Amino acid sequence: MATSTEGISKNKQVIKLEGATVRFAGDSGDGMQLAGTQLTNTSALAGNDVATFPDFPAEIRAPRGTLAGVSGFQIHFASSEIFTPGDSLDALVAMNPAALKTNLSDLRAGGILIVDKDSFDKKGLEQAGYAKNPLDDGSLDSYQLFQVELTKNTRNAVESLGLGLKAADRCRNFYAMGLVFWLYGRSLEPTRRYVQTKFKGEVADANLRSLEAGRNYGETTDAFYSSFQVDRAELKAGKYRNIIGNQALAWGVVAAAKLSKCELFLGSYPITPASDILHYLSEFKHHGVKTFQAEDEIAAMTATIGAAFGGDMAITTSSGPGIALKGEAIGLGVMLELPMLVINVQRGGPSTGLPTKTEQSDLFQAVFGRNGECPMPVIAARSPSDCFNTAIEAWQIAVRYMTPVMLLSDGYIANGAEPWEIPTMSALPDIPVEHPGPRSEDDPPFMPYKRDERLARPWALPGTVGLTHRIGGLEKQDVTGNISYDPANHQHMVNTRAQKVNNVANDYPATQIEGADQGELLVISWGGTYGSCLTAVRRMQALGHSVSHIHLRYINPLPNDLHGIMQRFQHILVPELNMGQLLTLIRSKYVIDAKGFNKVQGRPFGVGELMDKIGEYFS
Amino acid sequence: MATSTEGISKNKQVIKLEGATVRFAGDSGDGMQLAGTQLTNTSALAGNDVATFPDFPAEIRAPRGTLAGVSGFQIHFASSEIFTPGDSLDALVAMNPAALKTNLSDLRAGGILIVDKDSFDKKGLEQAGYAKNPLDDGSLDSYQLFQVELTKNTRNAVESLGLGLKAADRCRNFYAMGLVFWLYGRSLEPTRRYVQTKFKGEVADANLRSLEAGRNYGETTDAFYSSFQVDRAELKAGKYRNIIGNQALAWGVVAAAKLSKCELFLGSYPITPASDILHYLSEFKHHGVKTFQAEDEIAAMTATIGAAFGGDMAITTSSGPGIALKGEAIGLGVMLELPMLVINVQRGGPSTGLPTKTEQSDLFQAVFGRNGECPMPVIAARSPSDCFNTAIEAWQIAVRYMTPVMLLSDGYIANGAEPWEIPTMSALPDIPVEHPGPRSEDDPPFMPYKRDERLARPWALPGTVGLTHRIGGLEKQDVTGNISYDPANHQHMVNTRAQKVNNVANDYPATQIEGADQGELLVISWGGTYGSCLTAVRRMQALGHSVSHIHLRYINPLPNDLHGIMQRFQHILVPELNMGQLLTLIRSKYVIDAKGFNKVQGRPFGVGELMDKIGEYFS
Amino acid sequence: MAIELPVLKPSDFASDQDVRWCPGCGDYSILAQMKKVLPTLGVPREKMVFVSGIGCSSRFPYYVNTYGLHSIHGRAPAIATGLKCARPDLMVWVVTGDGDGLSIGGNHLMHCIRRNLDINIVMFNNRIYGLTKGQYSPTSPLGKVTKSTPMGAIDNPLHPLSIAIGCEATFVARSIDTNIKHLEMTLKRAAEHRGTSFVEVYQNCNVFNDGAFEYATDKASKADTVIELEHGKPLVFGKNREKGIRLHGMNPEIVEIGKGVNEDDLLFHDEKADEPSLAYLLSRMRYPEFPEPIGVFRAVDRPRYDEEMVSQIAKERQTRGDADLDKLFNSGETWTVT
Amino acid sequence: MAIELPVLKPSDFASDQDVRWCPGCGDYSILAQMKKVLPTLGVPREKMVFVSGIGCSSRFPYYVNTYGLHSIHGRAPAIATGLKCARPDLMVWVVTGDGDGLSIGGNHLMHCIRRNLDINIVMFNNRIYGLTKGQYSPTSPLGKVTKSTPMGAIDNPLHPLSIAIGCEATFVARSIDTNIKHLEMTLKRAAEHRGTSFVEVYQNCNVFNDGAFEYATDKASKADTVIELEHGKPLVFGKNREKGIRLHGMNPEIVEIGKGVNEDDLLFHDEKADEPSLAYLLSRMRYPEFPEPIGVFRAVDRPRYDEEMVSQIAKERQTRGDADLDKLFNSGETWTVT
Ligand SMILES: Cc1ncc(C[n+]2csc(CCOP(=O)(O)OP(=O)(O)O)c2C)c(N)n1
Ligand SMILES: Cc1ncc(C[n+]2csc(CCOP(=O)(O)OP(=O)(O)O)c2C)c(N)n1
Ligand code: SF4
Ligand code: SF4
Ligand SMILES: [Mg+2]
Ligand SMILES: [Mg+2]
Repeated sequence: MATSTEGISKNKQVIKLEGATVRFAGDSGDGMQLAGTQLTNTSALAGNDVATFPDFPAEIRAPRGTLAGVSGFQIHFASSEIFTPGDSLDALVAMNPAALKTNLSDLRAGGILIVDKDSFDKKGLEQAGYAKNPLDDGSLDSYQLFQVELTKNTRNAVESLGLGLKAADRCRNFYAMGLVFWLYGRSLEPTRRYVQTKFKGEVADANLRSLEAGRNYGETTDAFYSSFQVDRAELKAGKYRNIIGNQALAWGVVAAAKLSKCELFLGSYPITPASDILHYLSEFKHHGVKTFQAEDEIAAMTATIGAAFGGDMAITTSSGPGIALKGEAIGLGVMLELPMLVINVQRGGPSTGLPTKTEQSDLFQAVFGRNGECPMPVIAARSPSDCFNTAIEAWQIAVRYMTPVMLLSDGYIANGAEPWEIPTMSALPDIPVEHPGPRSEDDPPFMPYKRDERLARPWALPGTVGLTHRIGGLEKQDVTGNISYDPANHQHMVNTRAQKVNNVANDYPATQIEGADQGELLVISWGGTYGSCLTAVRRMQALGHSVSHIHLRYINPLPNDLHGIMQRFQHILVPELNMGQLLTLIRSKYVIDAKGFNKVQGRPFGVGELMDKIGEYFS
Repeated sequence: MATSTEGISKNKQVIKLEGATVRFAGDSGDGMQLAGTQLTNTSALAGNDVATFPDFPAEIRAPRGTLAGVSGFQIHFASSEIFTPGDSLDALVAMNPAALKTNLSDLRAGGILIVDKDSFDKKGLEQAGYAKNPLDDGSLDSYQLFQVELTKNTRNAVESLGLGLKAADRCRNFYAMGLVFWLYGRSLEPTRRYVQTKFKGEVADANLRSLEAGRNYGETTDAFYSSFQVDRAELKAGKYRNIIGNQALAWGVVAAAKLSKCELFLGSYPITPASDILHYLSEFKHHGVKTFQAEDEIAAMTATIGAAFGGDMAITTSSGPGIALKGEAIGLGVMLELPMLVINVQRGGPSTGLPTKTEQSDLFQAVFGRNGECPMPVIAARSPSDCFNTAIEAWQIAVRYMTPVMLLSDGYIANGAEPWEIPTMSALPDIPVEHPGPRSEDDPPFMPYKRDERLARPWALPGTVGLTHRIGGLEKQDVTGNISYDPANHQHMVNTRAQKVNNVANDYPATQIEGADQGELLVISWGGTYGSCLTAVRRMQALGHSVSHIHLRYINPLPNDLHGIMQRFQHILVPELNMGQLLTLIRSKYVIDAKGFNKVQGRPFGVGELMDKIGEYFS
Repeated sequence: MAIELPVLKPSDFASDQDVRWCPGCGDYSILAQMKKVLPTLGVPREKMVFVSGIGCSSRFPYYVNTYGLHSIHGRAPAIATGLKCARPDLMVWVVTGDGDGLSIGGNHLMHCIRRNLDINIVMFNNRIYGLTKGQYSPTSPLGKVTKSTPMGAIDNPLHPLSIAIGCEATFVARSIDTNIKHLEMTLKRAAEHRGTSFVEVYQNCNVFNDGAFEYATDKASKADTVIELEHGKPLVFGKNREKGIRLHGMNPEIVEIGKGVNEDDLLFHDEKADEPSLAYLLSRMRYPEFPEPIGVFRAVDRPRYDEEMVSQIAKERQTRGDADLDKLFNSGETWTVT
Repeated sequence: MAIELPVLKPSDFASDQDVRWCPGCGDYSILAQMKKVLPTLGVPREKMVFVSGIGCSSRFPYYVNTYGLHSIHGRAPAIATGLKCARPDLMVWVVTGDGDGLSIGGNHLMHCIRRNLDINIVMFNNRIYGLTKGQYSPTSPLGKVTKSTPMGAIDNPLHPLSIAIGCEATFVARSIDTNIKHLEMTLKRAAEHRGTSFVEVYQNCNVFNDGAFEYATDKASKADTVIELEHGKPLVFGKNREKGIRLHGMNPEIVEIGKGVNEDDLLFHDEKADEPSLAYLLSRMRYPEFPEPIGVFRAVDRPRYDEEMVSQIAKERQTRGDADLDKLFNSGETWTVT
């Protein structure tokens, strides 16, 4: 990492930090996602642990400069292991008044606030709904405010290239990056490489010049009297890269297909925030991946069922409203007992709700959202990189138990990024898949619903001689799979399907307890709240409190050892980004008075608010 | 009831009974439903309390004489108040070998078994899968077997009318009715009236002759040495009629529309066992009822939303798979906060399942089956006649709280019949509905999400001057209803929607406890298991056991007094025709170790099996 | 009978919500023309309802100061059906996109059209999914490279007007976002039609599918690539109206007028033809082989579901008399317990 | 290459399940003709899959000794799409009803047809919902009295072939349950077509809609009410082939052959026409105004979605080379912690 200190000021004071949380905020057209991604990669390459949280405006592109159009990207980098993109900001870059207005409340007192002074003109202020200019009225006194003539400086930097003003202004994000890179002693090199591969000609030049101009501004002006340094983190040895949640999910399913020697079929209909999985997989034709953009979610789901019947690793991806539409067909999948994955990247609900915001409120729908007694395994990813393993594990369950599996992610995981220790395919365990072979007339007739010791039925593929059989959504006779209206058989089949799903828990590894395995308080998290819960519990442990943490990857069935663990604690707290859905499962199954800590505000938990909540048990 | 003793034998011994359970069983083409209905009406007219249970074959019409084609109709009539169609049969009429085979196990030892001897020929036996003729092999020795040449006798009875054999054989059910009517001392008069209004010419004659021939056969042949008499029941004074569940539901919604001065709109797509509601309502054009047979369930649901926006009493009817399809749109209904009813006549699941059988397994779907935090009131009818009141009450809730309401019925209730005390429209309380009036430019602007004390928003109708407003499925700003992505607002709206639904419980009457209000065991039922649970508990009380019963009409929210009641009992038992769905709600909400008694066999609970289960607590 | 209506201006139809489409989006023009048409219809503002699904186009209702319902993806025609049955007195508009209307909502569209309720459906066809940021749609051409088709689309595109005609449409028209006079006229004709009007509007999504209709909007080329249909008139086009369409058996062909061909030899448009075969044939004429027709393809009078529903109810009320529930409850066999 | 196939008989395609349609149902005949056709296709039994939705017709797969999937209402075309993408080597049949295919499943049908996967769709049109015991369907005529329309249906019926043609179908045909030779031939042609074949079969539901097609099956009348399409041949019908169809502008008209009209003046059928306008026009000919055409309306060769999918994958494999996941994982910026 020869370049890792390049750009660190030689003239000014350098302050060492444990970590920092920085947010770029500006108009959707201002390239804030790009700026954030570059800082993320650069920090990761510098050896920090990183975690990010992009925050898009609602789906529609609002007029420039309005509050509705603000886009943000938050990054947390540190010299120790971290699990969240940070609660409050150490530094905020606001490219216009609207960005200032919508983001300021997250900046900690005394934090660094960099604004583009040029954008605080009459129109900009009006659009943001500022009656007075906040740069002048003293309302920002509790922050370290840096008013940079960012637009003017950028224009100056690229002037000689003869670009139009519009094109020049499109480099403002690089200027801002340069400045922030200087501030945190970051190398420009990775971004330079990026610019050279992604842009051409004078646009590339302009971006590079702006980047350097921003860096130089920090270095030379008097405004900034110090910069910061965040040392490399002590991470597990290995080769790393950054990975985004949806990307990890896409890569995970491709890997699972290879490990199981299946072809991958994706039936999907675009929906925020799941669409990117479709986009990634559409690029993987050379991996033999078949992507089918269906006419709607019902077609996506039923095409998935068709592909599963044909023998593919068939998956479907969607978000809450789309999963609602798939409910009837998922029931068919359960009845057919074919392996497939249903991936729900959750977003804010109900109905269309808050499409670009995160929430964990589709757990009920995952577990209960179908007609009849219709159980299926449900598994949830906990972080962007974890999506990779979760995808593989979900497919393992699906083929081992011949069942659709619901995999839950959420908008926060889907768009967030973090370092990922790059695995080697050959080191990943194979996923064994068996298909019954051909039969002759002399063999006993094929029984499509004859089960193995796990209660899984055979996955017989069309095309196999001697296995012709017919399946469907009507209740089936045990063993033969023929239609049956027999009362006792129905009871037996309902029990069997339930037992089969319950058997999945027999394969789980022991639940890991973070902290003592008994004590005052047990915090139980699931899905994307893993990082903040873990961090909060560790901090409270550091403060000497008797609190432990477990994270549930498996929502249905719940782990066999869960009850025992819970019984060793006085209190159980289940924080969720919903109004208490996992909580309901736990309370009903174990008749245990667990309590919820619930929030539905389109954002992840802050570590601070969790610590406050945990603190209540110790006050 | 001058005719009520007509037909009672003068020559033979008459045995008095408390009640009897009789089942007609035959091929779907044999007219068993008609026979059952006639016996029901006649018994009701004779002053008995009655309850019925028709049991159709699966949707498809199977070849004549096969097991799959057997259709049955069970009726229980008694001289005391009854709540179920009876567990085991006192008498079974089997029109062919297939009917015998599929129904015999329900006949109690010593019970009366009437068979059409003529149908036990080689073909008939083969189709039913009998290797030997059960009439000859002694396998029926434990029953009172009456082998009647029913086909031959019927043909003889109508011979002089010159009908073809086919037409003659179509009268066999009337012959069987005549015989059964004689057996239980029933008047032929109501059936005669029925024949005269429904049939014409020689068909009417043939039916009447067969009916009488059957009666005469019982009266004159030696085979039957006694007949039975079931006296009038002590029912509440009033005017009664028989009513079928789906019919009561249809009438109930028409009444609710009148009581609320709304026009009724039904958006529906046919599905067993809900279709009949559509059929009934389609006949009610003179009541101003608009029925829309949509292209699918999603269109049915969304058309319902459109009609609700327009100001109609808008309802939709379906069964499990159809309700699954409606999930996304129901979520929109919740977000729009418009009143409407979603009626689910439950059937056996999952997937297509057992379409003609009954089950209570859509409770989870009703309460949890949507994306996001999406609460709605859920109310369940308990018996055929109760559907009438439940429909009215559901609509009261919907308009009082401006919310979609889910009404649960099931296949057992839908097709069953029982006496109904005929209400007078003028005696039913009005359902007040208010729509905000026109506004002028000078009035303050209309706020579509400003709430009243119950948290209901105004139901503003298009066409009203000054109220133009726009609503949708995105999260809405409090009060104004504009789109809002504000975190705190989302939390507030989620809380508010939840609180609003919880407020519904404030209107509930106190939960009625059948038996002591404290004790050993509390049995909690909901929906169609009301009758068998009540009966079983009463019998166990009569045996001196400390058991009480409550029936939950309101599934969401649960009644406020439920917790208090449960706490006064040692044990809680929740029998359900599912694997423990209400049980899950109760256990999670109250952290109380209630136990389930669960069955999914396409049929209602027998009183006997419930008594056995209850007995376990006292042994 | 003559209700005095206040005279309204287009601006009276602007709602108080900020319009949030991308600058340069074709949707702005459609909104503007709609606001011009609405005041001319003689229908009070509060009697109008705009219903939409989900998509950029489906934000439309927020921007019109009438009643509005921004519903869920693809379901607007079904919602409109329920609304129109409940309230035949309202003027109901449906705004949809090529994805909303033809992908997830194809079935509702089809059934709404065949039922011929008196509803006006306007489909903004930008041949892309705008709101979800650029996946191909059912109207995207073969080979179209998008986020979900990096090697090009392999689904044959659907032609909205062919489908509408395939399912018994009584009013079918096409216009173009930037052809503002024509668009205004077309929307007005749609509004005036009694029955379901289906209007396809070519709409530029300058962010995800810029220039999809450039051939039809470009000043230099549009005289050759677009042909305006007029009832009873021959099909003539070209800068100097020097070209025409002639029928050769069942196939249209381009001819030059003058060279032995005069206008009488051309295909004459008949929007009122009993059978829709001509309209169907016109819907098949596509760039670059043919100029693409705009205007009203078909406008015929057929029974309307909503009116038929009203009339069945009226008739039944007349024949079966008073709807007395007490009578109903007491009908058939009853008995009294004393 | 030449695999020796055992010679199969129709009875080899009978499954072990009892056939459970009503006695006299038209479905029996369709099943019988299908069992005749299947052994002639040169496809091994285990390579065939029948997919259906829900309805009487949709029970079909149970009765054929191939692979089968009796799915949920309306979704068979989408299931078949997934199956065919996964397994282009299989011969996939879809059996559907007028309700299953055109009501709840209309959208999937439409999109399956436009994608032109190599799938054969057979729609049993009995103009009623059979399985749910007699509600009207999208093909029931106006005024039809059923359980859900006691005063008669008020929805304009859909015409399955017009819709299929409206959404870019490459193979469209019609036959009749009782016309067994014709039905057999039609099913065979459908099986042989590469691309989505859509076949409408008039099917009598003798329980809930008996006689719906009597005009077309009655020995006395059928020569006048049905016209058999043959590629390249003029449209002739009548007991003595004495009548024909001529085109008058865009309108078909019935003419008597001989009286100044000879066969050359008639409309000649062209199932291979590039544009489907003729097929559309033929789909509009309806009893009683016209004899109703049966046979193949359209059969053209167009790219197939399943094949295109395979070829994009092959091409991408060739250009982008080995699909090495390790290489992918290690692409872009990486760093090593030691
Ligand atoms: C049930 C459901 N599925 C998917 C989506 C995501 N979605 C929203 S709009 C849209 C497509 C929009 O395309 P189009 O109708 O052409 O509208 P445009 O944005 O192009 O105007 C999609 C896929 C959704 N909101 N709901
Ligand atoms: C989701 C869903 N909705 C409704 C039904 C009920 N249903 C089953 S078949 C059918 C219609 C059958 O009509 P058609 O497709 O014409 O088949 P036919 O029985 O006439 O052959 C309906 C409405 C269902 N099974 N599933
Ligand atoms: S994405 Fe396209 S369609 Fe949507 S608002 Fe922007 S330009 Fe218009
Ligand atoms: S109901 Fe009609 S379509 Fe169904 S099996 Fe019987 S005759 Fe055939
Ligand atoms: Mg679009
Ligand atoms: Mg049908």
